[in-house]
Amino acid sequence: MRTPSLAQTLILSSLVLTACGGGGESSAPPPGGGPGAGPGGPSTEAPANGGSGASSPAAGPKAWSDSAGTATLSGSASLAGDVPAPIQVAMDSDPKCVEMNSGGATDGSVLVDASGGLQNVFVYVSKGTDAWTFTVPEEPVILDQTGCNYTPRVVGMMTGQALRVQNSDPTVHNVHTYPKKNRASNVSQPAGSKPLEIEMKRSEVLVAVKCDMHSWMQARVGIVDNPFFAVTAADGSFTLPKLAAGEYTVSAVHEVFGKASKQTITIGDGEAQSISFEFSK
Amino acid sequence: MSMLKAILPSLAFLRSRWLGCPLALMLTSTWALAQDKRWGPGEAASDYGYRFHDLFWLITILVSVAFALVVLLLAIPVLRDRERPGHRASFDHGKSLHDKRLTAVISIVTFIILDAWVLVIAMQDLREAYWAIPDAEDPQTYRVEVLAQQWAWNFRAPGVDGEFGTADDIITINELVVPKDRPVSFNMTSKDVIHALFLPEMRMKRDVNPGSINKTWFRPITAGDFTILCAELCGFAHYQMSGKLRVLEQGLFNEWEAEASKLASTAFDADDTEAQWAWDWEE
Amino acid sequence: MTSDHIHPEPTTFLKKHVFSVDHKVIAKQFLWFGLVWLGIGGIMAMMLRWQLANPGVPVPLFGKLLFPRTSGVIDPASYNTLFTMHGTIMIFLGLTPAMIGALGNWSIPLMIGARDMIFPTLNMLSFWTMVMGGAVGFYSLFVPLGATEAGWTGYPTLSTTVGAVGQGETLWAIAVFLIGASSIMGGINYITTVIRLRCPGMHWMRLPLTVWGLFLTSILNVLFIPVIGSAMIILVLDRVFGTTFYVPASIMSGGTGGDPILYQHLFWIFGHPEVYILILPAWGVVCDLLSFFARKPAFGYRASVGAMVAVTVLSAVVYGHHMFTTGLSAMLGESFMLLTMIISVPAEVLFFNWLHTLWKGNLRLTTPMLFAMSVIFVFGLGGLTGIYLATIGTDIFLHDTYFVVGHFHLTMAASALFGTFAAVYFWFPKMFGRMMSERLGKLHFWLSFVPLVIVFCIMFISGYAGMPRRYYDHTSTEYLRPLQHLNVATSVAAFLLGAAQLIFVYNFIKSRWWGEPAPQNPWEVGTLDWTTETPVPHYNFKTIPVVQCGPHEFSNPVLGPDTDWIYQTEKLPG
Amino acid sequence: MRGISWQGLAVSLGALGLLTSLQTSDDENPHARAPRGVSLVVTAGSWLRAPSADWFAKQAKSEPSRFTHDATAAGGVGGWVDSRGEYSLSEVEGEWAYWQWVSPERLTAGRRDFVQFCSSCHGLDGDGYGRSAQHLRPTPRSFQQNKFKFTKVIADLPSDEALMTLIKRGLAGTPMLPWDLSDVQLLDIIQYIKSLSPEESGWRDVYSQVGDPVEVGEDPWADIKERAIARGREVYHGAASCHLCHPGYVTNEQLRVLRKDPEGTVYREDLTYPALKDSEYEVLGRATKVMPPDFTWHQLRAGITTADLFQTIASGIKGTAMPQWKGAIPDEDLWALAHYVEDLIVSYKDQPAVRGAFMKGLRASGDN
Repeated sequence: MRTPSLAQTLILSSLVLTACGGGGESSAPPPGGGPGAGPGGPSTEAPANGGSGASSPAAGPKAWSDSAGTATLSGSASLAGDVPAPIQVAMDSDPKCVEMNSGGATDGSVLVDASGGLQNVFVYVSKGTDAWTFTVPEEPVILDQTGCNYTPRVVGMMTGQALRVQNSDPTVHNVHTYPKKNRASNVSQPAGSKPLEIEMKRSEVLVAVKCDMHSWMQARVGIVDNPFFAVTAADGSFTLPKLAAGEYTVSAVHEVFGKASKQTITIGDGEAQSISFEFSK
Repeated sequence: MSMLKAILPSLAFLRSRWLGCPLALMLTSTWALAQDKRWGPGEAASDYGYRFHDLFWLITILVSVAFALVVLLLAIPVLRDRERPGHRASFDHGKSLHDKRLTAVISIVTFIILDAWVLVIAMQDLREAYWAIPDAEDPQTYRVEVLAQQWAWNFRAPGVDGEFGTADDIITINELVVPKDRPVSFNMTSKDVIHALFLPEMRMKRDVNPGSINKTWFRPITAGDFTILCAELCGFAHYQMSGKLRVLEQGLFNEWEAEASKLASTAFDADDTEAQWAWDWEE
Repeated sequence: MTSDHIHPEPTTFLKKHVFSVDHKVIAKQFLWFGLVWLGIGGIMAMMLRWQLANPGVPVPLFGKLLFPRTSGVIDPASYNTLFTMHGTIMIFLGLTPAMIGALGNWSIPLMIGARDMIFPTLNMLSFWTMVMGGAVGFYSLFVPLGATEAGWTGYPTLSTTVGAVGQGETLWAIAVFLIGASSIMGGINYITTVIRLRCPGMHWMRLPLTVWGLFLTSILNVLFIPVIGSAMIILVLDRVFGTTFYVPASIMSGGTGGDPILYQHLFWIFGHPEVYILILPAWGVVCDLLSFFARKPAFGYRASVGAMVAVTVLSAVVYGHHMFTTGLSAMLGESFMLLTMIISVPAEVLFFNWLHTLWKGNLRLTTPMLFAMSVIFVFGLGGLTGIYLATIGTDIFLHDTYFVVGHFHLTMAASALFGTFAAVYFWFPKMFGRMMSERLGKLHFWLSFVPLVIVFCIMFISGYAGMPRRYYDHTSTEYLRPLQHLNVATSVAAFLLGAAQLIFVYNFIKSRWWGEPAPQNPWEVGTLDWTTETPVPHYNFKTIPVVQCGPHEFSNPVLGPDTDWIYQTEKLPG
Repeated sequence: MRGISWQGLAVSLGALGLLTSLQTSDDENPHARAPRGVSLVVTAGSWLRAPSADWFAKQAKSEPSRFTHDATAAGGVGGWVDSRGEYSLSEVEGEWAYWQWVSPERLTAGRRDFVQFCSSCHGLDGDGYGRSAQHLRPTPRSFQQNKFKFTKVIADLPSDEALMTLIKRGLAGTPMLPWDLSDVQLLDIIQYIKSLSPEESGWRDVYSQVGDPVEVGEDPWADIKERAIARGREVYHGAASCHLCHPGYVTNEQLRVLRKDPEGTVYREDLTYPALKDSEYEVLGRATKVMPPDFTWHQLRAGITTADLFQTIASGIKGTAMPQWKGAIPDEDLWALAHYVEDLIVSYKDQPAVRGAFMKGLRASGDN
């Protein structure tokens, strides 16, 4: 280490001098110093609701009460064509996962039963609920990571509801959401961590949740503005109980096959109807 | 008035620190920055680098002699033939045959000594070294594709399979690793503006033009870390377009290449066609 | 054409001093214009040197005024603008008007015994076109999205919208085009005037060499400025109308494309002769002044003329040496190397003649003489270092380093500038009717000459050490950091050089209005310009003179012991 | 003769005026760009039209959510959301959203500087695909995507200061250089960049949060570096399992010990190499992949001091597989990881011989 020369001392001092001389770079406060946005500024707008059309009619929506829901819509989703063979998943990157799936693991994205019923289709009412406002359930929707897989693979929740992701595995995961309209997040969750709460403030159907450490791990979350959604069971069936009488557009989405064609139904009080969605490869 | 206000701070500077400050600043700040001063380009690290050195100093000697003569011939009249009472210039239009011959002879002799000599050596250098671009087919030749951009050097080497446009191509930015004692051959082009690949320690420089492929080469003979600079104005961050050239001993290089190739194929995304930019090497 | 039809002298201020068609007024206009721009370009150079010596330190005194957004620091874009405009201004707006515009307009009609230029209106138009070019160039500094920053060479694709989105670059091209148009107008005028308006007896071999230099320069101007004009037009087309002459297909996502190298060819076909455009008048002046102040005939007049003609011819075929690293084919490269070397032969002839002119002379070391002799020194230094750059073997390393900067500043900038100074000091008494201070003139000379040589010689060292030019900050690269001391030394010398010019400014302005009144022929020189009264009357010569002898009949024994010179209008005794 | 010359003068002046007027028209949106593949003819015109304050005023009227209109402000027209602005305005869902008024002059200046300095890579409209961005991996940031890798903040968006620090430091090993621009210029550019956010995203999303860089605080291992490195190695291969994506710098044998796995456990193939990962960063609508760095080989982008590494690990790298670790594991373990990674870099990076021997040692041992 040399001792600082006179020259270096001079530089230092000159730098300080110049630094002092170079002030005044901060942005000027707005004239008047007060709030800057006026009418028409986005601040005064209500947070916009994307997608499924929640804009209010002139009459104004009324609060939903469960007693109004007397109709039931049920149905099924199916996949046309052959039943695809299950794809084996190699989990060798993490021996803990191998251990938990000693029987071998298959990719869970396409699950079709013998009769063609397609599991894990997210079915929801995409139009027709404008007349009501719904209270967001306070209890969160649970997405568990167990056996190096998400359980359930597809979940639905209401806009503003919390998604609680928990790690029941003895290994580390990271919870990486891939929303388009909401805030993305990617947080790691080592074994034994406390659950994560993820919020989605805008409706968005099928947000992917992935674990980058275990590339096969995927889940989907459907976020809608109303409580009328369901995920098809192993045989492809679903039920939307407690619908009020009215006309609805019902949509169905699958993580691999995308959207099935929408269906519009008219249902009366106490009625039970059935519709079916067909997906193709 | 506003003009005056704008000027006033500058004037305050003048009052407070007067002349001493800028001068002191100028003299000191950067002297100290340059801790180890350099007066030349340093040792040449390529096999043809010595040619620059030899030719440069040959020209320097010739030019120094010539210039010394000019100064001498300028100084003698100034000292000897100044105007003074009773002194008169000699009357000479230089029209005589003798003068004409003298002019011709001196010019031609100067040309031969100063220029022709250098010219002959330079042509030799060009043919033997600078423009003797090695055969790309030769397995000894280490080939590198250069894709210059504002403001970075993208390098692509073929990797262990020796073929461009494959998964194991070694792609680096601002960093080039080459083997010692093997000719390194460049095919270069640019994405946007003209750049020039300048390897000062290798005494190598060649423009990198958009729209056409330029070739050049060198053979490193010293292992170590060297400099890559841009020598053609390429925009306002031109001065920052530098990189590192690393020359490795042959054995170490082979290891490095294998590892780099393996890492490259790990990082290769076959679907991402936009990321692939290799081209055919034409002779 | 030597008609005696003379318009009456204009009386209004506008006609007399602004839109005058009198070559003398236009010469003065060009001189003031050129000197102001030389000043602006010089200040830009000082700022460049400041930044290089103190990267990132605010420019003192006026920095905050010029660069308010960076509180006085020159940012990289401004730095590029500065060196681009420094080059453009010094060449096109400083030396061209001061050397060719002012000197040519002043000396050609007076030295050949004419009453005015042959196309006086064209002459005026030439000046005002240049003013317009200057105005456009100056305006380009203030346009949105930035002034030009592609270097004075303006290589595409950096100068197309690919590299420079701002309007500054377009305006720069237009400015260069306008200045070029001005030079062509001047050139046509000079050529025709020299051919048609020589007074009786002034045959070609009796022309002062200054006129020869200006004549040959004008030929180059007329031949090669159109080339850069077209290059600029194409550039503007590419920039504004979306053509792709200079933009290769590969960088514009399809379509048919052009080639940026095309521009380099066009530019240097002009660019290399431009060097000689600037230097030929200086050579002419040096040839004459050496003879005038050595009181000795210019040695080898015919050889000098021949050499200048040879340079004029050869200058057109050596331009390739600017493109050795561009990717020229080996055959072209070697040819250009050879041709470039050959152009040194006429230069050697000139050197030989100059030195021989001084030999056994009777030297009057006046300020113009000192500047003329310094041209031999700086051009010698610059010309000889040209060998390094003409030789591809060394050029590969030295290309685009400070070596080149030092070289071309010595050859075309310093030589032409010192030639201009020599001319200004020499003709000032005739031009303004007053003498310039010799004492200040000599001070100015020594304080310019020594720092100038130091500045550019250090650049040779920097270049040899591998310092690339047009770098905003050499300390940002490890390899170049140890060269910073050279930058500092260069800058110190450059500031001295800059400061020395204040002496000239003071001397010029003081002498212009308060100087000692000049006699008709203070230098005792025989060319026609000194035969008229001081100040030169309207239409120069009451009667067209008749030339009886050459311009350099100094110390001719037939003149007798009492005098060593004779007017060109006089007949040599015996 | 004189008359003709005057006419010539007039014509040239007129032509000059025409040329300049062609360039200074502000009527059209300077962001308008022809679709890729169309020749330069269409694009050149719009490139040259620089926006003025007037242009922004017009934009503010047509795109009210991008630029707020404030009649009380002197300029009449101003900026957009910046949640860190000092001038608070509205309360949305219990969270304060802030608005900062930015004058059109600053926006104009910012845009000029953006076009001049940034657009060659980031594109004229900030889509991250300028001319020089072709074939470039990793891709330059798209300001329409509003994800930033190395700003070292936990929240969605970096503060002005964080962005400024990043731009000034540059990203090592990429064409993102350390820019020598003044604070004023950088702040103006940053304000302009914010305005490039699509509606309801990035800075124009009321739900977005702007955070400061992760606080560095005190290094708990400052005096016991050796222990920090040992602990870091444990965490790296154990609790954090960094080796799932980054290379493991141990043999299988050592890994078993570190992870307390039973004898015979098999780990991923190529344990000593990184594994390619998906990212959210798109080029021309297609997501690219990102390679987690091998610390002994690749150049790290955002600094290699312990503090830098701590910040990067804690905040994660947005848009990539690297998650946020802050909160997931204790801070002292984060510090230990930083020390360990720093040690890897110092010991092996840029030393091919040493690194080669080290890696060979790992791979040669037994059952790898």
